[in-house]
This record gives sequence, structure tokens and C-alpha cells, in this order.
Amino acid sequence: MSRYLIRRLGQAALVVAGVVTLTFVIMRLVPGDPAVAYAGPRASPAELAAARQRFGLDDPLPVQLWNYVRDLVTGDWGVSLHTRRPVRDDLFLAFPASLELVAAALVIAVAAGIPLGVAAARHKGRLPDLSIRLSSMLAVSVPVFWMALALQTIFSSGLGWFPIAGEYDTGLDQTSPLRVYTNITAVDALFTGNWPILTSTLHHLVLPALVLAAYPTGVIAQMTRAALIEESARDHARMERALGFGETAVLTRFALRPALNPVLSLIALVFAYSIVNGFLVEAVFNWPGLGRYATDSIRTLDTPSIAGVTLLVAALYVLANLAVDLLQGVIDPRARAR
Amino acid sequence: MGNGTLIRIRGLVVRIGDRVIASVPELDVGSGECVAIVGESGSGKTTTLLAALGLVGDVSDLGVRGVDISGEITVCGVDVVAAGPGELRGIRGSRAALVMQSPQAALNPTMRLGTLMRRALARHGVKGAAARSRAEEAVKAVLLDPEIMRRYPHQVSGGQAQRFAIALALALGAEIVLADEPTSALDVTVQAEVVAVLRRLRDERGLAVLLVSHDLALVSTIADRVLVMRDGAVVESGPAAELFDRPRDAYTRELVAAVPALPSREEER
Amino acid sequence: MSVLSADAVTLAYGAAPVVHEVSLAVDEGGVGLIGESGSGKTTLARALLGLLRPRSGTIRYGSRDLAALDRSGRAEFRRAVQPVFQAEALDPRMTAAASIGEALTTHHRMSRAGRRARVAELLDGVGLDPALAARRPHQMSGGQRQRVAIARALAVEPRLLVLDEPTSALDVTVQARILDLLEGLAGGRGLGYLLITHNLGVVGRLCRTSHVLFAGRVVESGPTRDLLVHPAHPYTLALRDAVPRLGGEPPRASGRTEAAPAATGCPFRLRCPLAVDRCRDEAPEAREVTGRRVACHRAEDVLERALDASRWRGGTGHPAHHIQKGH
Amino acid sequence: GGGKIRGGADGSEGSTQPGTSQNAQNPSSAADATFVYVPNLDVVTDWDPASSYSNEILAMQNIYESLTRYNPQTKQAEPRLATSWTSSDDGKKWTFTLRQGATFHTGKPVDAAAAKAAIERTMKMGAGAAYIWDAVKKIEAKDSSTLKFTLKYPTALDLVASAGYASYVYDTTAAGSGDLKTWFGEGHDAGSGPYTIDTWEKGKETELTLKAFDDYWGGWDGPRYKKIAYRVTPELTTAWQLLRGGEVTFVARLNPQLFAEAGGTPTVQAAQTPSFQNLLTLFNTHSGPLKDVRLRQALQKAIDYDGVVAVLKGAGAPAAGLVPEGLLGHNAGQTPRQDLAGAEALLKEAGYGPGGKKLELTLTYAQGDSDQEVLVTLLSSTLDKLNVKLSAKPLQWTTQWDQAKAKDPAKRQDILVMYWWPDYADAFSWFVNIFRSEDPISFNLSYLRDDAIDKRINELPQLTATDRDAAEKAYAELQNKIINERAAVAVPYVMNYQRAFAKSVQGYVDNPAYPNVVFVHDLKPGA
Amino acid sequence: MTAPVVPDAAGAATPALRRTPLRWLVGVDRLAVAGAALLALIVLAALLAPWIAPHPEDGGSATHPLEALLPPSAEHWFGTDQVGRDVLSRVLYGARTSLLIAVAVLAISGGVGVVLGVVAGYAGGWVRDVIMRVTDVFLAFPALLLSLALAVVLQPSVTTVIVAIAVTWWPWYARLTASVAASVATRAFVDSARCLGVPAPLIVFRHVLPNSLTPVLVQLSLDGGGVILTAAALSYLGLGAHEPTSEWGLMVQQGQSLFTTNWWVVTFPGLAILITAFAFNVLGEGLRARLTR
Ligand SMILES: Nc1ncnc2c1ncn2[C@@H]1O[C@H](COP(=O)(O)OP(=O)(O)OP(=O)(O)O)[C@@H](O)[C@H]1O
Ligand SMILES: Nc1ncnc2c1ncn2[C@@H]1O[C@H](COP(=O)(O)OP(=O)(O)OP(=O)(O)O)[C@@H](O)[C@H]1O
Ligand SMILES: [Mg+2]
Ligand SMILES: [Mg+2]
Repeated sequence: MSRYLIRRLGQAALVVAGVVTLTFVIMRLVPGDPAVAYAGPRASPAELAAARQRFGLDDPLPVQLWNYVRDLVTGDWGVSLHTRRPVRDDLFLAFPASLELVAAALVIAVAAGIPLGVAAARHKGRLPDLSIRLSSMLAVSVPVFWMALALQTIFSSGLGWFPIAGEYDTGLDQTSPLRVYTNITAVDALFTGNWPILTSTLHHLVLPALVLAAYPTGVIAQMTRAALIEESARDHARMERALGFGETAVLTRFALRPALNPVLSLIALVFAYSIVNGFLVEAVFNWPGLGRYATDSIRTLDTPSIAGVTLLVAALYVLANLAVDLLQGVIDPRARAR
Repeated sequence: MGNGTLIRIRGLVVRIGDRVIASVPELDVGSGECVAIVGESGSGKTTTLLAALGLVGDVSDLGVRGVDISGEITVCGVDVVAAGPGELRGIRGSRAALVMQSPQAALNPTMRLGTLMRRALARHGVKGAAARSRAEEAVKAVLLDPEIMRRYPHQVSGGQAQRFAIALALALGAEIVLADEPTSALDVTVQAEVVAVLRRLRDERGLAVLLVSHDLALVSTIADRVLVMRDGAVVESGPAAELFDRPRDAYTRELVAAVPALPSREEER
Repeated sequence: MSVLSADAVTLAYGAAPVVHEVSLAVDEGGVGLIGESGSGKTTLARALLGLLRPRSGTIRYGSRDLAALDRSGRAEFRRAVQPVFQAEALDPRMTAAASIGEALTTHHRMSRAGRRARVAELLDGVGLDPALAARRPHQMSGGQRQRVAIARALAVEPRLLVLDEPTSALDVTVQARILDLLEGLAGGRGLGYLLITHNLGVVGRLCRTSHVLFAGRVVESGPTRDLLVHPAHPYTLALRDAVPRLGGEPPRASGRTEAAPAATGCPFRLRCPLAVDRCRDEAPEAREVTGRRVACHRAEDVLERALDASRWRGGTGHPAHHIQKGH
Repeated sequence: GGGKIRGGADGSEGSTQPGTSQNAQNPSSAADATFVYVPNLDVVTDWDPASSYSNEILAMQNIYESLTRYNPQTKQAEPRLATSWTSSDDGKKWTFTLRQGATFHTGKPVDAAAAKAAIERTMKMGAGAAYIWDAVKKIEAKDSSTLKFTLKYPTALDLVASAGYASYVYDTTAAGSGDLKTWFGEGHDAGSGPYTIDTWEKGKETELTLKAFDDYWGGWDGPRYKKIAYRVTPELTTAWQLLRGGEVTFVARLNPQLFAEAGGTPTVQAAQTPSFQNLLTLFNTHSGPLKDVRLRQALQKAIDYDGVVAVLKGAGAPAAGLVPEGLLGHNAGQTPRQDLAGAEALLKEAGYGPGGKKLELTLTYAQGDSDQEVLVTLLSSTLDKLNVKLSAKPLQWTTQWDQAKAKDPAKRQDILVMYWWPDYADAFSWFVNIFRSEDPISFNLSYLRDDAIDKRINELPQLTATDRDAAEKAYAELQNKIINERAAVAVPYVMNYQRAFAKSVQGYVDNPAYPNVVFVHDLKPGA
Repeated sequence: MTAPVVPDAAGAATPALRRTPLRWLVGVDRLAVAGAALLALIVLAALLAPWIAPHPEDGGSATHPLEALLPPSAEHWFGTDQVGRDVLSRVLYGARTSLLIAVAVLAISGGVGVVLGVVAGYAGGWVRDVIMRVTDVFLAFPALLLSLALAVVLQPSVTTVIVAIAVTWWPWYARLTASVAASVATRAFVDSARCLGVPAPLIVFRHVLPNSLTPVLVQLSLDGGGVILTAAALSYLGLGAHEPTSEWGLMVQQGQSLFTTNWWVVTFPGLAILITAFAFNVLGEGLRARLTR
């Protein structure tokens, strides 16, 4: 197990190194001189030269790459051209809110997707199955930005059930200021017992999280169903039936666990995907997450920030996969034996 | 139906669509008896066996629809064809148990053997200390170390897995084991051990066995009666000794003849 | 000189060797390789076919090292040695004609018509209707598939076949027919073959000499008949005794069959009823015992037991009659 | 322990504990006295008043003050920190008299020495818009309220001093012995305006809040907004829904449709004002097919000016010449019209047009700008009919600019679409930046090179400083030369600001010299 | 595709189902048929756009500034957009762009991925390691983000969208193919071909590739929807198609701030994306159910 873990970690490190290199290459390919962008439109040649110096643009490429890696490792993720602050600080501010949203969406997706998948598998070939399959395919097919607009217009503007936008009532900053530890508002509010902010945040979370949950719910339901059906067609399921267990018991008490393996890998993938997909949702609901930062960075060709966001998401992907691998070991003893 | 008759089949016909995949005019298994079904691949052996447990056409059969079963199947006094799912579940495991061909694949990979045993016992109303002692006893009866219950399927050998499946049947108090080629995935030496366990349980506890196999030689050593199937139909049936000594059907003859023989000292002389 | 031989070949997939220093040779006529599942039979076969490089030792084609063959030597070897596998030897997407055709055209140019004629000829040679040429594997029965695979192997006119459990997936009656076919071919063409199986009856019928593999080691080798009638290695003995015989006694269980091969000393000792302290301390070297090579410290005692047992057992071997040829 | 209070201005613990915070004395009225402004971009990138040159102007103009402020109605600068000023006849000496009783948020009084120090620091740093002071040779603090400037060349320094950027007067000693720039960067301010920074949290939805500076010289009599919050909302629709829902006070930017809806919503007022920002369609006069002036003129005639304005539905107003209304040099009556027949004739003359050679042109414009997109869409549709193929590429500004400045003229575009607006309220900005010969190219993206034009441009500052009528004439003449004779540019429209704000806001006037700025102290919160 | 020897059992319905009118919908391959039919309809609409669009010129560069933002009517079923174009016509023309993007991306990424994957799967060893690590890197890159970055580098256009998405998409196929091919490579018929002396490239493309293709085909059809959605998202972020190209994502982006005032501008292209992605998904699911048994 530990050998496996070490090898797995080594692989992850290799992937991260690759991502860093690729990011670096893309950064260098982006048109527009970052020095010019940084120094501003009316910069003198001397200022430009200083900026070039600052970004090390005059060094040979391998040296630049090496410096870049060294800086990354020492925690210097560069300075954003558009916010003019260290990218790492920017990310630390923006990312927790995104994480909050994505986590909420995934919780919804898992809580809804798995039972739906089970229900579909249980009624395979019958009406409930068909309707679950079709609706999960719809959920997977809906353009997220479009759905966000529609839900916002209907439920917030129209019916007034949910707030239109934002993370919590901004007035609460005055009446019950939040003590910040993790920067994840809901978590901080929960642990400091700040109920007004907590309830407000949860209320604000509902719509964006639902929108963002649509895709993962759909794929998780589909995958759960497929894996369960496959699993319930295996020999061991026949054995369980022959032991007197009913169909529902076979599915939920026996087949579900081995079937969860592919679902788990899927969740890791969907997690990374949802962070980026969330950018579009964040824009509509004005969620103060990574999305605005990323789109602003792209709009302004802010290469250090783009690279920062990319690296962060890639690192999360790698981490999520690592976590899933370990989790799979917990769920499936065969994986542990590897 | 005699008291000792555990399985009684009359005029069973299983169809998928318009195709008859198994048709068995008559089959009885009494307690303490070993009845074997032999025949070529696809001849309907497994189908017959599963039909007895009402398991043909269930979800496990890769998308099978339109399975049609007619005839009469009575297992441990329950009319399988007419029975509702609840009634069927009542006999499965606790009275008639299944042992399948692929040893490890028949056990849930994510579950310790002991967990499976515990759940199965709980399903049939045996819990707590009683369950534990029953499990231990059954496992010992098939010559396994009770320690095995802490293992996962991939941590046990094929023969152990098969014996554990038999132990499950014992613990649940099954009177008959329906075994679908229980040893064909095993090496001969291991096969001998599983067969020995089955024989011993039959002798000591009167456990009945309905055995599906394509190994004629194996069948000839343990079965009391044999059914030979081909293309979904029974071509010959009768007491084992008689059938092997004087096969009446051409196909049975061919089967018997095809058994490769080991050279022996007698020949050498 | 043997057509194909292995000399102290060790094979491995990962770190731990799967096959240890095995030596054997295949000439004209049949050689059997027997062993339980996982003992390394297929691995060895793959090495002999040049599909797997030995970790140490050499595999020779004639007198030449397989690893050192040049291009033309390799082509020659490819034509001379052909496999027949247990199952799926045919590409599921190709018709029988295409599969056999591939074998025909890989080494020679051939006209379309010539190829068609040769395919028909080959199919006929294995007792199949040439009309089968247009079928894909899933449209054929297992026996037909195996015959097509044999025809394909024969298409390059090899000197030697490596048969890895060629009949284990088949029904007994079909198996008998295929074995007949192979026997006929070997006799008729002077083909050599290495027959891998766990079915003792099959080697008994087709092979003059046999090797018994246990945990990647040849534990006993010699004339098949001797091996099966009075084994000198306890594993061979256990194997023989575990085989059910038609109408005979139930096979005897030896106990402890699930024990993994021992890492030190004699690998079989944990399952061996005759094991003594020496077996634990010292790995047995192969040695000559009454006309065969055995790797067992107590070969003589085993031999005695085997003779005893078979006398006592008095099994009835059915002679192989009633076997029809063809389809 | 640990953690940090969200809303703590300097991030230090406990500075805004509930109960001790400044708004706690009157929590019930706190809400209605807060002016919630909705910008669509992050507000602050640079807190240093010397170098600030970006969106933080929204806040800066409420925190800092300059010597003068521009009044678009009178087209003149009016008093702010300076109460009056004079200039010499040659326009090279300027004397400002400072207001008495103004103090910085640091407590220090605003006097001539402080103003001198601030402006000198800004000039010395030379960042952002500091170039506006380029003409200044020397600053002297004659006494505590008299500030005297000596210039290298004549300039309308009262206008310069009203600039939105780089004109601020601030306390250069605010950081004590520390580094001032760093101190600013931490979210401190040293202005003299009505508001001071309360909380600032980058990346949060409500990025910034300002609170009243009690000692503001303008005083706090009557109902006034005591707080300003900036709530960043990129999506127009979202912003509008927030406003309609009463959650915010002021939305800086709406689209015409939402603006129309705002006009019909009783709880909301809508205001539309022409800006100082116009769209320029710059033609490549130097290379490519458009070297031929006839083609450039044909393009000018091909633009569907009315169509564009119609589609913009109020977001853009017809332009008349290069200088928007409200600035000296505006030339009413020069409104261009589409003239397809004329365009066709000119194309024919040059050998193109229907039946002639196909003319292929490249155009670049700003990605994501729907107004520019409208112009481009309509233009390419019209040109299609004239047998002109326009390949239009939306690009990020830096990319577009890079390409336009390419050393190799062949790599440059034929048409470049961009906005222009002045850093201070002076039409000179268009001419000196865009149409005066340049080498290397910076903003002269029509690549116009004309000595006569250069000469006239160079005369403009002095004329503006000394003889406004002559300046007016010079501007008219120059625009005629650039637009009609040389056809270097077409001006399809001037942007209109379309704002919406709560009905309760009283006294709102848009000042296009300070784009998107709301001078909150001037407003009254109504019922 | 391969048909099992066993007559297909899926076609027959259980007694319970035989009676329900839902039966035709329920069978697994009916789903594939439904998806294919829906997709065919969309393809047809795309191909016939110049003939069936009520205002074909609006699909191209025409504009009618004075007819901007008319609500749906008999003349304009889907209303008109900001510059007065018929939304229905543009939606129909947009189908061309979206399908072109989908097909091109799937062809490129499928082609590259399958070839690399099959090579990796067959060769194993370090070749596989290298290829797989490279795919890992690309997989770790958030697809939308990498596309975004590339779209920035390459400047927005339909071609850019295709390249950018294809760059992020191929590793999926490479991975999938590699794992399938690795298992195919261990199958006896491959060994048997090697023993015949068939050269490695021929083995790969004659035997391994065809036998590894089924799951890839399923994945490809499932991904059609994803590509269309990603392309729409790229255009939505201003990095994809641009005026005057008719593209659904671009139309949604341009119309998004009109959602509350002129709903039709954004609703119809949004629905078009939804329906097309849905059709791909239904087809893929149907194929998966049918082929991966
Ligand atoms: N799920 C199924 N769908 C379609 N046909 C089936 C299915 N299961 C079994 N059959 C068919 O029913 C017939 C009998 O199958 P069965 O499994 O009972 O044979 P068997 O005698 O057990 O064969 P084997 O020795 O290969 O296990 C075969 O022709 C088989 O193809
Ligand atoms: N590709 C492989 N990679 C790693 N280990 C393998 C591989 N193939 C086989 N082995 C291992 O090598 C050992 C010998 O396998 P091999 O297939 O040669 O046995 P065999 O005698 O042919 O068995 P069987 O009778 O089951 O076919 C086994 O322990 C097996 O697990
Ligand atoms: Mg069977
Ligand atoms: Mg093998």
C-alpha cells in the first residue's frame, strides 16, 4: 500500500511538473508583452526595460522556466497584471468562495445522483428508469450559463424565493461581522457560530449550487445506474439473490459498494470540471469566486493570473484523483491490494 | 410428493422468445441424493438449475426479457413457477442454496466473507451469538479455518471460496445445494477436495446435491442419477452406473467415449 | 538437434520470476507440459514462441539463439513455429478466409485466386466445409473456431506447433475430435508439437514425453506413460490421484491443496505428505530416477507409493474407441 | 484567537468589533444612509493617488480632491480645493489660491506646501497619468494658501488640475517614516475629500466601503449619504435585478433595453448623459489598400451612422466631429450621414465596388464590447453589398494594440476600432495622441503623417490657455482636415452613459469629465 | 457491429411490458435510434438551412437595424436580434457551425487520441508510460481553461475553437483506447498474429485498432454534446466564433443581458444547444447500452 502510495505520489508530481511546463509554454505564447501590460500604455522605454527585467523576460527560455519553477516552489506565483497584487493572494481570496459553491453543488449532486441512479437501476427498463435517464441526459445537456439565467429570472426576480446574487446579505457585514479563518464563508460562519451569515449564505447558495449541480447530478446518476446494472449482473449478485435477498437489497446493500468505484473516479473528474464550469455560474450569480478573477485575467491577457488559475485547478484535479485513489482503496479491498 | 423429495420438476419448458432453451420432462432430487446434469455447452444445464430457484430471467441475465417458463417446479414444497417473490426469497438460501462455477466472482469483492455470512444469516432471522456459532460451525464443517471469515474474496483461493459457498448453505440450514459446475474452474487436486467435502456432507448430513457438470468422469464418481442434456432437451436419464455402463443414446455414448483415460498399470501389463 | 529448445530459462513479468531455470526440447512428435493453474505453462509457451524475452537462459531455434536472430532468421522462425491458443485465436472482426489469408500473405505474395484455393484446401484439411470461409468467429461453434485456428497455423507449413490448452474450452466430444485431428496431423506431416494442458488424459494420449511444472519449476520429466502410471514426484502423484475416472472411486483429496508454494527449500513441501526436514532446508536438484528426471529428495519413496497405490486402486482405463473423425 | 474580522479596514483584529464600530450608534438609519454603487469591474487596483489610473477613480474622487473640478455645462474648471486662480497672458504662469480650513483625513491641514509636495511626488513618480503635469517647470508655495506654477510651455493648467487622475492633493507625510506607496497599498488613504476608506476586501462582492470624514470642509449638514459601498457585479442583468429589488442604489452601466425598462419602473430613475468617450474607426493611411484616400472616404460614407445609433437605442449618440459635446472644440453640425451612392462611386473610381475588383479589408475591435460589435456587424453587412469583404477580428486590447504597432506595416490592420476619452477635459487629447506624427507608433493608429497638421496641433495648448475663440476655430479647421480631407478616421457615435438609480436619490448630475464617478457628497438621500 | 450468436434477447419484451404503449421507447437500442433520429433532424436542418430558413441572408452578414429586437411573430417565429436579424434563420445556420465544430473536434481528437492510445496500449513499456504521462498532464489541465488559454493565443475564430477543444479532448480518447488496446493486445489473436510474423504496425492497425474501437465510438457520440457545450461556452466568453458567424453560444452571449427584456434572443439558441447536446447524449447512451455488453 505505501509503495503504491509513493508511486502514485511520484506520478502526481510528474503530472504537476508537466502542467507547470505546459502552462509556462502557453504563457509565453500569449500575444502581448506582459511587460507592456504591466508598465502601462504610456510607459517610458526605461520603465519598460525595468518591467522586462522584473519579469525576467530577457533571460533565455530555459532559465525563465527554471526561475518560474523556483518561484512557484517558493510560493511566489507572480504578480497579477490587472490587480497588481501577488497572484497567490488573489487566488487565496477568490478560490474559497468557488470551493464553497462547487462543494455545495457536489454534495447536491451526490445526494441526488446516487439515489436516482439506484432508483433507475432498480426499475430498469420501466417508466421510472426511462424518466430518470432522460432527465439526467437533459441535465447533462443543458448549457449552464443559460440555465443560470433562466433560474435567476424565474426564482429570484420573478418569484422572489431566493436572493438574486451575491454570497450573503452584505448588510450583515455591519450587524454581525464574520471572523475569517478559512475564507470559506459558510465554514467560517458555522465554526464561529455566526448564524445570520450562515443562513444567509446557505440561502444565497441554493440557486447557483443547483445550477452547478445539474451536470454532475446527471452524470453521477447515469454512471451509478450503469455501474449498478453491470454489478447486479455479476455472479456475486446472483449468489446474493440465491441467498434470499430481494432486488432492492442486492442493489443497495451489495452491488452499490463495488459500483461506487467508477462513480468515485467520476466525482474527481467532475470536481475539477465543475470549478471551471462554475465560472459561468459565478458570473450570473455574482458569486465572488475564482470565475470573475479568471475571466478578468483572460480579458486583460493577464498571463501570471491565468497561469495561477490554471495551475490551481490542475493541482486540484491531481489532488482529487489522488484522494479518489485512496478512497477507492477504502471502498474496494482489491484496489488496496495493489 | 414424498417427504424426502426436495426438487420435483415435471414438464419444465424454458423459452426465450420462441426458442426453447431448456426442456426437462422429469427430474426429482430426494434428500441425501446427488443428481447430476451433464451435457454439452449451451444445452440448458444452467438454465434448468436456475429455474429451480426462480432465477432465470432475473436482472442478472444480461438484459434478458421475454423468458417464459411453463411446467411444474416444486422446491422444498414451494411451487416456484407460481410463487411470489417473497415466497421465493423464503426458500432461497435457507432451504435451497446455490454454488456457482467461478469461485471468487460469486462473492462480493468489497465484502469480507464473514460480513456476507452475517448478513445472509440475518436475512433469515439468525442474529447475534447464534449467528456467530452457526457460522463457525459451518465453516469448520467444510474444513476451513474460521479465520477465513475476516478475509476478502480476493484473499482466498478458489477451492476455499467454493467451500465457503457451501458453508453458507450449511449455515443457513439448506437441505439441497444446487451446484453449477462448482469445480470446473479449479485444478484437479483442488477439485478433489471440494468434491470430497460435498460427499462427506451428503453422507453425514443427508445434504442433497443437484450438480451441473460437463465432466463425465467426475459425475460418474459421485452422482446417484444422471440427466444428459443436449440442445435444450434431456436425451437420456437414469441411475449413474447403468447410464455409464450401458449408454442408450448415441450422444451419451459419444460423451462416455470421449472421456480421456489415464494409462494405468493394468494396461501396461 | 531439437527444433526448439529452452536452456535454463527464467521468465518473469515483474520482479519475481514466474518460471525458474526450465530446460526442455521439442522435436518431431509430441511433448507434453502439465501443471496446475498459474504454474507458468503459458508463460513458458510465450517465451518459446518468442513473445517474451527470457530473463536468463536461452531459447534456441535449431542451434541459434532466438534473441540473436537476424531479420531473415526471424522470418524463418516465424514460419517454422506456430501457436494454437486456447481461445480467441482468431480476430473477431475477420472472416475465416481473412484470418487464414493473413497467414498466407504475410510471408509470400499470392494471387487472390490462389489464396482462395489455398484457404479452401486448408479448411478441408482440418475437416471443415470451405463454405465456412466467409464466417466470422462468432458465427462459428467453438470446435469450428479451433479448427480454423489450426488451419491458420498450418497455412505457413510450420515444423512445430505450440498448443496452449487447445481444447480446454471445448465440450468433451468436440475435444476428442480436435485431438484426433492433431494426432493425425502430427503423424501425417511429421509435425512436432508442444502440448500444454492440465488434462492428464490428453497428454497421456498425445505425448511421448512430458514435463510436469510446479510453481515455475519442472519437477518431473520423462516418458508420459511412466509419469502417469508410477510418478516419482509427489506432485505428479497427487495430480494423478485427483483425476476422477469414469466409474471409478471418487478422487482422493490430498489435503492442503491451497497452500502457496514454499519460498525456501522444496516448493512443494507444504503440500507434500512425505515432506521431511531436508525438504525444508534444501531445494531438491533434478536427478535421474529410473529413466526420468525428478526434483525430489524422496523420489524413490514416492515411486514405491505410486506403484502400491495403483495396484491397490486397480482403476479401469477405458480404451479410446468410438471416436469419429471430422464433423 | 486567530482569524481576521471581515470588514476590518486594516485587517487588524478587533478594529470593527460589533458595538464599537462607527455605524453602531445608529444602526437603523445606517442602511438608508449608505449609497450602494454597482460597478461592473473590480474597483481598486492602485491606491496610490499619484499613480492611480484605473477603475478606482470611482472611489478616489470621493476620497481625494484636486485643485479644480471641470463643469461640462460651462466647459470650464471650477473651484474645488482652490477657490480661485489666475494665469499670465502667455499662459505660462499660474497662481492658485487654496481653500481655508480644509484638512486631510490624517488631520493635517491642506496648505500650499502640502499641495506642492503632493503634485511634485506625482510628477516625480511619473506613473499613470502623471504626464498631465509635463508642462510644469516649477511649483512654489508662496504662502500657506498660494500655489504658484511656472510652465515650460503654455497649457490650460486649470483644466490639467481638474483631471480625473494624477491631479489629487494628498498628505505626503501620511506614512510617517514608512514607505508611502506601501502604506497606500495596505488600504489607507490621505485625501481631503468627504469620504475615507472604511473597509476594503479585494475579491469580495462588496469590495470597498467608504465612510464619512467628519471634518470635511464641505460639512455634513442636512441628509447625506454617510457611507458608500461598491458592490461589484459584472452581469448587467444581475445588476439591474439588484437595483429593482432595492438592494443597491446606483448602477453605473445598463444596456439600452434594461435602461428602457428602468425608465418604466416606478422605484427607479434613469438618466442618460453623453460622455466624453467616442468610438473611432481609424483607417490605415500608411499602407494597404486604404492608402488610397478615395477608399477611406468611401468607407466613411458606407458607415450606417443612423443604423448604429438606432441599434444602440440610446447607448450611443450621433457624433459630430472628433470632439464630444461639452468640450472646447466641439463642432456641432458636422454629423456624418451614410451615403451609399457616394461610397459606391468612390469605390468605382478606385477600381473596386460592385462589378469591380473585390476589396478585402481587415478590421480589429475590442473583444466583448457589444457596441463595437454592432458597428462592425452593420459595417460588414453594408460593405458586403459593395463588394468589399471585411474580415473583422475581435481581439483583446493588448493584442489589438500590439498588432497595430507592428514594425512591419504589412502586419497592421486596415481598420482599427477603438474608444478614446481624454484624461482631463481637453479635446487636445484626441489630436496630440492620435493624429500627430509618431515614431515609434503609440496611439497614432491611422499612421497619419502630416506636417501641417502636426504644426496646428502643437499650437492648440497655448490657444486654449489664452484665446478660446481662436482655439475653437483651430479645432474646427483641424477636424475638417483630418476627417474630410485626409479621411483618417470616422466617428460613428459618442457613447451615452445610461445610469439607473433608486428613486430616493436626489440631485444626481453626471459629469462626463469623471467617467462613472458619482460625487456622493453632492447627493441627498430622499425618502 | 458484432451481433451475438444468441438471437438478440433485448428485442423481445417481458409480458408486463408488452402491453404498455411505452414499449417502443423502453428498449435500449430504441434510445439510440431516437437519438440518431433527433440528430439526423438537426443535421438535416443544418444542411437545408439555406432553403428552409425564412430569411437565409440573415444567417450570413445581412442586418436590418430598423427591425431590431422584434418579438416572435408570424414573420419572425423566433423574433429578431439586436441588429434585426431573424433569430430562427440564425439558429438554423448556427446548427451548421455547431455541428461542424462537433464533427471536426471529434474527428481530430478522436483520430489523434485513438492512434496514440492504440500505440501506447499495444507497445506498453516506456512508450505507454510516456504517452500516458503526457495525457495525464493534458487531463489535469482544466479543459475549458486550456481551451480558453489557447483561444487567447490563437485568437478567436471557429478554427480556434476546434483546435482548442481538440487539444483538450484527445487525451480522453488516448486513455480510453490505451486501456482497451492494452487488453486487446493480450488477447490470443494478437499473439497469434505476432507469431505469424505480421509486422507490428500492421498488427496495431489491422487487429488491435478495430477491436478497440467500440468503446471509443460510444464515447465519441456521448461527447458530441460536450463539445457543443464547450464551444458554446467559449463563444459565450468571447473566445470562439464571432460576428457575423451564426453560432449558438455567441448568440446566447450577445443576448444574455436581454434575457429579461427580450427573452427570445437568448432562449432559442439556448434551446438549440440543449436539444443538440441532448440528441448526442441520447445517441451515445443508447449505443453504450447496446454495444458495451
Ligand atoms: N441471457 C441469455 N440470453 C439469451 N440466451 C441465453 C441466455 N442465457 C442462456 N441462453 C441460451 O440458453 C441456452 C442454454 O443455456 P445454459 O446456460 O443453460 O447452458 P449450459 O448447459 O449451462 O451451458 P454451459 O455448459 O456453457 O454453461 C443456450 O443456448 C444459451 O445460449
Ligand atoms: N502478463 C502478466 N503479468 C504479470 N503476471 C503474469 C502475467 N501473466 C501471467 N502472470 C503470472 O504468472 C504466473 C504464471 O502464469 P501462466 O499464465 O504462465 O500460468 P499457466 O500455467 O498458464 O496457468 P493456467 O493453467 O491458469 O493457464 C501466474 O502466477 C500469473 O499470475
Ligand atoms: Mg452453464
Ligand atoms: Mg495458461
